[in-house]
Amino acid sequence: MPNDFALRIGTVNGTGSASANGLLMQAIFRMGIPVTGKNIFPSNIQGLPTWYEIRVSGDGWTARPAAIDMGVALNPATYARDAATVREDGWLLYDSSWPMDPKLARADLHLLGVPFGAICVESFTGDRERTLLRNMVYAGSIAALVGIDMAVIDGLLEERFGKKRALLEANFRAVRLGADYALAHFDCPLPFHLERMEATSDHVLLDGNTAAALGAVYAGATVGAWYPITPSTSLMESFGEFCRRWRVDPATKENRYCMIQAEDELSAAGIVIGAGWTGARAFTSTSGPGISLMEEFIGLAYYAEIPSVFVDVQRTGPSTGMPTRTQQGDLMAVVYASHGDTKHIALFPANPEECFTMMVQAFDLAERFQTPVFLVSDLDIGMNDWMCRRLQWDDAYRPDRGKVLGAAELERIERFSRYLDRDGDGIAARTLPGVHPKGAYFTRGSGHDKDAVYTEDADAYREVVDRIARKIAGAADAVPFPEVDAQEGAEIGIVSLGGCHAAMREAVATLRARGLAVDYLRVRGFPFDGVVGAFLRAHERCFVVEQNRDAQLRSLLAIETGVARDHMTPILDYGGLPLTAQFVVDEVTRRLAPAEEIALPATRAAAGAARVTA
Amino acid sequence: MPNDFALRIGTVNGTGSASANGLLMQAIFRMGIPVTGKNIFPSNIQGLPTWYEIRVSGDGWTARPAAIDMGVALNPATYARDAATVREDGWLLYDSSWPMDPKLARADLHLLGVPFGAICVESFTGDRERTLLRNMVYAGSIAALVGIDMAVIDGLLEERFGKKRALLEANFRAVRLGADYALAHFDCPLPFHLERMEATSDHVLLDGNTAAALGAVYAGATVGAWYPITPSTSLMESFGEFCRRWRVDPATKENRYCMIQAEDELSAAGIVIGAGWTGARAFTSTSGPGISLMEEFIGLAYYAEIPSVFVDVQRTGPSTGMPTRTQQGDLMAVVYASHGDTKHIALFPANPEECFTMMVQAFDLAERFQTPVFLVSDLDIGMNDWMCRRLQWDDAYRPDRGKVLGAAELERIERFSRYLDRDGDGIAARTLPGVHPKGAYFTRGSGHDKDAVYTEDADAYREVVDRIARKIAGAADAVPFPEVDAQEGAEIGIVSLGGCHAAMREAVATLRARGLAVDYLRVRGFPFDGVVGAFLRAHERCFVVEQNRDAQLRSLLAIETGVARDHMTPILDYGGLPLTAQFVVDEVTRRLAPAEEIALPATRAAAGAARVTA
Amino acid sequence: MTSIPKPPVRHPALQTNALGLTKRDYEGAMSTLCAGCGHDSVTAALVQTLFELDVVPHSAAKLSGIGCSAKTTAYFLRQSHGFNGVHGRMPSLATGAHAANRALVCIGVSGDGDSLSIGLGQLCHVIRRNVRMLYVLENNGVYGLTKGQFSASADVGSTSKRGEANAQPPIDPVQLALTLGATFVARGFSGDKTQLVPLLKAGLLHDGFALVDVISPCVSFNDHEGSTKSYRFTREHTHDIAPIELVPVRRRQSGIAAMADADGNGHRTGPGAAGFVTMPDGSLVRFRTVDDQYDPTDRNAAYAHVRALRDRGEVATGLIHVHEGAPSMHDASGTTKAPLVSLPYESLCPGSAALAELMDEMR
Amino acid sequence: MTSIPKPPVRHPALQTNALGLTKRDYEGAMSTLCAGCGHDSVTAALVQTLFELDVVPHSAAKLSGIGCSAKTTAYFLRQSHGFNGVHGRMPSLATGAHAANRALVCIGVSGDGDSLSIGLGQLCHVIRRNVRMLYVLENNGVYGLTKGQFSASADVGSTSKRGEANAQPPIDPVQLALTLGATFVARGFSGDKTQLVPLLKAGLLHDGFALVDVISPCVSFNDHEGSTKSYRFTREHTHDIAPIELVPVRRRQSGIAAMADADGNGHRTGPGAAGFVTMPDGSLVRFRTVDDQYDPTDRNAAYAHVRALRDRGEVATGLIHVHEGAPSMHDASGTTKAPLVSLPYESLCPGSAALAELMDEMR
Ligand SMILES: Cc1ncc(C[n+]2csc(CCOP(=O)(O)OP(=O)(O)O)c2C)c(N)n1
Ligand SMILES: Cc1ncc(C[n+]2csc(CCOP(=O)(O)OP(=O)(O)O)c2C)c(N)n1
Ligand code: SF4
Ligand code: SF4
Ligand SMILES: [Mg+2]
Ligand SMILES: [Mg+2]
Repeated sequence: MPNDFALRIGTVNGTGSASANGLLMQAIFRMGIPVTGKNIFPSNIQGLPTWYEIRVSGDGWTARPAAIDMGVALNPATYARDAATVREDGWLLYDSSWPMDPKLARADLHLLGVPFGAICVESFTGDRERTLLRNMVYAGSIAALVGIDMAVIDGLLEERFGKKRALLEANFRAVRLGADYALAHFDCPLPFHLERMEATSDHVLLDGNTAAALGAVYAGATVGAWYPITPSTSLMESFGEFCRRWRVDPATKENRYCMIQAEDELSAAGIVIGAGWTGARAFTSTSGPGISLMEEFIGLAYYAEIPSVFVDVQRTGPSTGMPTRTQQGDLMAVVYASHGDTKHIALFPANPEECFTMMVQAFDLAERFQTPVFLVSDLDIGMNDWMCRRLQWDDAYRPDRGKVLGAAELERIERFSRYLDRDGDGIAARTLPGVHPKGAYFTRGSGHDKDAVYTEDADAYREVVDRIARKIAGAADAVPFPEVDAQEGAEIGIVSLGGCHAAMREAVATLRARGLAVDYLRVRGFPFDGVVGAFLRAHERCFVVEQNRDAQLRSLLAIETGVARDHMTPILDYGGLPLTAQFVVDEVTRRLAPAEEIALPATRAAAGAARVTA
Repeated sequence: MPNDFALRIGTVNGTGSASANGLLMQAIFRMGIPVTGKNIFPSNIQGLPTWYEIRVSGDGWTARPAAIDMGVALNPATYARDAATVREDGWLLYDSSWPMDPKLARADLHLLGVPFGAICVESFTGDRERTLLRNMVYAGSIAALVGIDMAVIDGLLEERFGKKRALLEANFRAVRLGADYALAHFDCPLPFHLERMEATSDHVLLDGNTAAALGAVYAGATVGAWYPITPSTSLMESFGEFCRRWRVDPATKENRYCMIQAEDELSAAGIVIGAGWTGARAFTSTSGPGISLMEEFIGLAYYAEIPSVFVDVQRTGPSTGMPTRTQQGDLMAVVYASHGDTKHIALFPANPEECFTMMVQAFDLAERFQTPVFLVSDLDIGMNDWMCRRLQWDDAYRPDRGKVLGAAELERIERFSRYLDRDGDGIAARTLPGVHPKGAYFTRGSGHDKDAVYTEDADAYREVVDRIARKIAGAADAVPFPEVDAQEGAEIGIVSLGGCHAAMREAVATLRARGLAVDYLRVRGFPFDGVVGAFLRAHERCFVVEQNRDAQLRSLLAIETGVARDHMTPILDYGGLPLTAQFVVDEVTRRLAPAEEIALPATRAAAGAARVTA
Repeated sequence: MTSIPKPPVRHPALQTNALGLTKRDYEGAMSTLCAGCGHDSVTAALVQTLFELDVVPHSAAKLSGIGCSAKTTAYFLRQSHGFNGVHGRMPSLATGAHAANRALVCIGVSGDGDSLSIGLGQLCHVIRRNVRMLYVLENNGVYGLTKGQFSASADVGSTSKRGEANAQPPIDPVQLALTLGATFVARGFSGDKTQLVPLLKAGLLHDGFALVDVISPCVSFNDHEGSTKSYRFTREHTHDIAPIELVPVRRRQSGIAAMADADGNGHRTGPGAAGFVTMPDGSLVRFRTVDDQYDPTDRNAAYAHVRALRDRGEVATGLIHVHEGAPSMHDASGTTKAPLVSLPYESLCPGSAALAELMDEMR
Repeated sequence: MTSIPKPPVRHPALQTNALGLTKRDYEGAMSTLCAGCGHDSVTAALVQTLFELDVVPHSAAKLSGIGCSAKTTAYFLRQSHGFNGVHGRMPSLATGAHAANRALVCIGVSGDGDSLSIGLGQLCHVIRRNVRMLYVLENNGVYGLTKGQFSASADVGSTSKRGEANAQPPIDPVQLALTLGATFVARGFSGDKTQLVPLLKAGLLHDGFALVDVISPCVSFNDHEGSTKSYRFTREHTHDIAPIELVPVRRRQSGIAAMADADGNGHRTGPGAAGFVTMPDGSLVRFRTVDDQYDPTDRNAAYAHVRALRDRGEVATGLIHVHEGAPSMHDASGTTKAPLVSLPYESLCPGSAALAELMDEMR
């Protein structure tokens, strides 16, 4: 059946293949066919192996593909691996400029050789140009093989190089050369191929970091401080681009924002907290190591009750780990960040669309609850190209500034007590510097009473921390409600979060198709809403699917909902690659199989699954 | 009954009262009577209220007293509070040099006025001398009132001032003046009083920080790096003193240790890890804020598998919190420190004696498991004067260096793989720099395979982190075994840890005396031994007693043993003062009382209890 | 809360400033520092500075880290917001506060441990960013609050109370700031208010980062014989290289000031002669240089001079370097003159149409 | 693993050093840096340095933080332990390694982001402690590994690939080190191996902290027109103020060196004349100063000279300052000459009798 296949292109990073891969993605998207791209790149600038996976799914599945129908092997260093990852009886496209490398030979594969190198040598001059255009040549061959409409490609090239005629010409030619060679030598399109659809018209291609940056702009954030770190860097860079586009006063050319590249993550956190203290919407974006460095400041913001937004674009840990691989390993580190008794509000977007909406919510929650709020994203969501619905904006939106006393109110009241719980919701009104002398108080991370006065008294101390605990507990009703997909009488319940969602949707559908009655709940915020515990209790057999080694989400569920740990079977994939539906389906099925078959521990199986796909 | 009472002395810090209070403590101890002292001091150098509580217990209870028999009010700023904290019909000693402050008047109290100030003005010259000796005068009065043997005091003064005759003289006189006035005006000793015993001969007066420092010296630690922070500072300072005493080469005067006062906690952690990497036993000592700052480095040591010892002398959090108050609020922060999947070995001493033994074990475990190990102490254990058994040392002890390949072994083997699990215990052999070319490998916190080679491959990455998980799990059998005090068929089980122990022992005895069959388990190490879970499952009604707001130990038990959260009722005291047996007894009884009485939530009750005692 | 009440800073009760406020209005909570602590004198100097410059109390933001010095922020300006952050990280908090609300009069108070040990990186970078703020470093050579360990500013050979001599070379915030391109660098002594107040005033008026290093003895742990940060030693070894006088814009306008007509920066000609620098608000800072060939507007000369004195065992004080006109953080990033916190949301949100347009580009 | 194999550093295959080792024995893993990256030339210079100084490969410890520069440590000395720590914290790891085993030849490699942004505090304090190590700062003005953001060493006006100009003043590690009292300060250029190798050699022999700042262009993000850290700009604007030659102790002993008899530090007399410094092992560092009145043993002069050149838009390179004889960390703390890791446990444990004695004191 058409529109249901996956390609995996193996090249060398820093050689310009990214734009060719993007071109293919976008062309398929323009043909109205649902498509997803996963970039599997090294933590290095030039010369190492890199892969790009394109999955076409007429049904609209956006998870990483479990099986590769056609491999494209353009990097001698990874020939063997590239050949190995193609499914049985699949196709393998390679550069036949030189005699075929035995590493590529796999009996069951359909080998498609195109002399990309030779073609470039013939048709173009200069090493640099040849290396670059080689990418366009293979793009052309692939286009012909899978049936991409050449007109669409031409259109895209026009948009890209329109002004630079010479470049445009060269790229046109390169694509044509690749396509023509394929058409001449293979019967195109291949059995799996494309057929125009109308399924993408109300969608866009977008990555989560760009979407989160947009969220910050639309939420009215004015201060952004960060220290560069993969995979979060592009978030702040996009924020800068959008600000240059929309936040420059047309008349005065003054900037309505202030971005500060800090000297490190501690400083970035301090800048955000300092700005939040004065009433600005401020945020930072980082990844695991940055979260560890911000721990002390996070505790200050929690205890001194200062609105601040932190984005954690998770990568594979621990420590430096694998900076260009994904994981959900910071869950515990984030929600209980810092020493002492702390608990933080966290939001778990599943895709770029939610990165946008939840980023806005993060600022509202931070100001309403006067506390740090975390947007917990990951490399897969943040940096990969997702097909998602067009982002919408409601012009009626106004920021929720929470309880802030202005000059007028202060003028009226008798006396201001910064940490007094007037309304019984655990949230005390705050004041901003520079507004009114009666609003003055002393902000501190040291022991303080309800008037913000330094204290070492047990009761005065406890009164404040008990209120903070009530305040944060109250946030459970304010964070995004869990997504629940349940049917009557299903006995199996699966809980997951964040980036697992794309694979989970598909896995649940597959399991149901196989006649298994499974319900699915995706937590979207922390502290958990009551329905999370209820869902777990309502199901006899529960699975918790997440991308870390230690079943961190399951731990959070055990602590926060009270459901016993062993009522929840962990399904863990933590090799650093985006989750596949296949993996979840296999794991669930395996666990449900009669006991004696359950030999293999989860981690091994995971390894097994990954071996096929990485 | 004699030898069973408590005093509370309220003075101004920085005025020299500490030495007078210590004198009283020590004198009682020398009389062979079990005694404990708790210093409740401000985070400030001079001029703020400070208290010293002395508890005398013939039965040998060492927990903080719940009731104060005699208050000593020497600080006008706290007269009201000082009068309020004395038990009904108790005694209150105050300075009658001036007309009595109405704040002191409490109908039921026996008021004992001694003109300390006036006496000093008469008998001594110079403000400084008068202020200092005033402390000795009240010490004298107290001595007379409770019946301290003057000969013992004289002996102690001799030891202290022996060389400085003039000082000695003055102190003698001051004590006598105070004593004589008391003897002349009140019928000494008071109903509660002292009677010589022989119960302290094999004990010493010792604080946990000093004991832990001794442990480091005896374990053979050579590198100590730290950044000063209350309440951990005295630990490293004692280490320095002991090293100057025992680690200076008599011949060359060279030091057999290297102490480095780092510029901050990040640096201190780095120094410890760098030293551990080269094979030295290195450690640092800090408190909550320092742990937060060390998070990133801790993750590196965990993933790169570098032996390192961290002492966390907990204080009241979050953030800067109350630096001179105690708490057990860092449990979660410590055992899961750093982003990504991590889990750390932790030891929980209950008293100075265990600070000594466990500090030695910490180094053995760190080298055996090649990982960071935490000694989790607190301000009460670390800085207060505890009566504990004389520390013993077995000269047969030799450090457990774990698996380290020397030059000879390296010479023999074919090829060294740093992270290869040869023995199946999850522990791979390491090598030290400078030993042998074949031992060379690259240590990194980035993704690595079993040969320590950089990797971004899912399987290679997982192979290493899975082994580390097995390694740490294996440590459950190596950490100190839980202390279990169980009887046949008790249905109530109480779990606690660390500094709560003194109060727990007493509380358990009291509850049993009241006919309640309770069992008690004290966890002493993490990861938990299997018996912990078994104990919880074996009891129908479980309580978890700890000194933090969020029931962190209970959370750890839920995550690690799988016992459902709600099977464990939390009993929490977190106002910053050492736990009292009374509080535990009241809480347990309250929870066991018929439902309708259980109105009051735990925290309130805690506040209530604290109101009486603080 | 203290039991040894110290009398508040003394002053003629009736004297008021242009805002009709008395000095009392510039004071804060009762100090809990040791009687005689240098920091309390710095507090007094700050109170006088703010009073005499007619600063609107609630327009100020006081920030500090942790330490005895950090507590200072609680002891002045009762009517403005204060922030005791975490140890050594005040510069980043101040940077954020100033980034969001540039209208605040940003005053940071720190200690030598706070600024030169744990906070050294942040200090260097806030200098580099030239964030507009007055940064007072209460320098006593020890960690007071943790009971007297040597700090990074302790001199080689200076002895602790226990008698141990410090072995590591000191970090001099003044030389460091000059090297990092600080635009205002001064040093005072808590024991010399006449010298300190004008320095604080000038620093407050400076359009950029103003470092005022104040030697502020710790009577409890570093005021003994053998200490090079004691009152006595400091009195004997400080050398004022550029005493200054501040001619506030008011007095200039009312024509009282000598050089009222002049503007721009005047450079001294002969030794001892006076030069002046015009502050952003139009006030004049007049300096008289006691040493030959010394001009505080010449960074390299200033550095050389400070080192030369140091090599002679003397500590340079006074206005060491000033450079008006260098871009401050907001200049460099072209931020709106209006504080960001004052911008209405409507001027920040691009709206649905802009988003739709962007979405079209993402296909 | 790379697919564009770069030829290993070329050299006459047969040449061996005093240990009978060839240069190959001093190489490491294949570089994964961009073809043409300055850092790879630094690696080559380090290989030559270690080879020519006859360093026993496994006696060295290589430490670094995180960054392209930090990867360098993997590309030389295959036979010694290497440590890629966390970003900006290598100085503390090196301090700990050296504290525990002073016999290790400690070599740290860092980048300008690693050392001057996140790691600035640690760099300053390792300098202050004078930890004996060679600290190579591969300075390219950008964060290479995170794709080209400006670092703290980027010059004002230097433009990014996207064309934006840097607005913040640069932090010059050389001036900083001189201000902090560093005992060995030099600067080289990855494009000039003849100058760099002797500097690295002298730094390695120095008894204390030796900073060698190496301008090491980033071809991927900072080698374009408009960058002040490009190969071209650096070639045109560097100025060698004190070219040196190292006379190894061997050659001295064998009487080849001119001043073999002399010892102590000789000070240059006339312009251009040569001076020399005796290194701890007896080797001589002979310097020829091209500028008048310049003497690398005079810290203040060195600082002034570097700034003067900088104000002329030139970058001073060569041996900028050296001061032998200042106490290193271990000197200051009186540690045993024998590495602490080599002390038998028996010499560290006071034993039961001592403990009993102590217990008696605690009653
Ligand atoms: C992260 C952290 N580490 C350590 C401390 C303990 N501490 C509090 S103040 C201080 C040093 C204060 O010295 P300084 O800044 O010179 O101020 P001073 O007390 O001398 O005025 C230290 C180490 C802390 N509060 N936080
Ligand atoms: C705590 C932390 N923050 C951020 C990063 C991301 N990061 C890796 S290298 C680097 C900067 C490298 O710049 P530099 O030190 O100059 O080395 P270069 O790549 O330029 O040689 C950054 C920001 C990290 N690894 N760790
Ligand atoms: S300890 Fe020192 S610095 Fe702190 S208050 Fe007392 S005198 Fe001041
Ligand atoms: S990015 Fe720059 S610094 Fe990094 S390897 Fe490439 S050239 Fe070198
Ligand atoms: Mg200080
Ligand atoms: Mg760089």
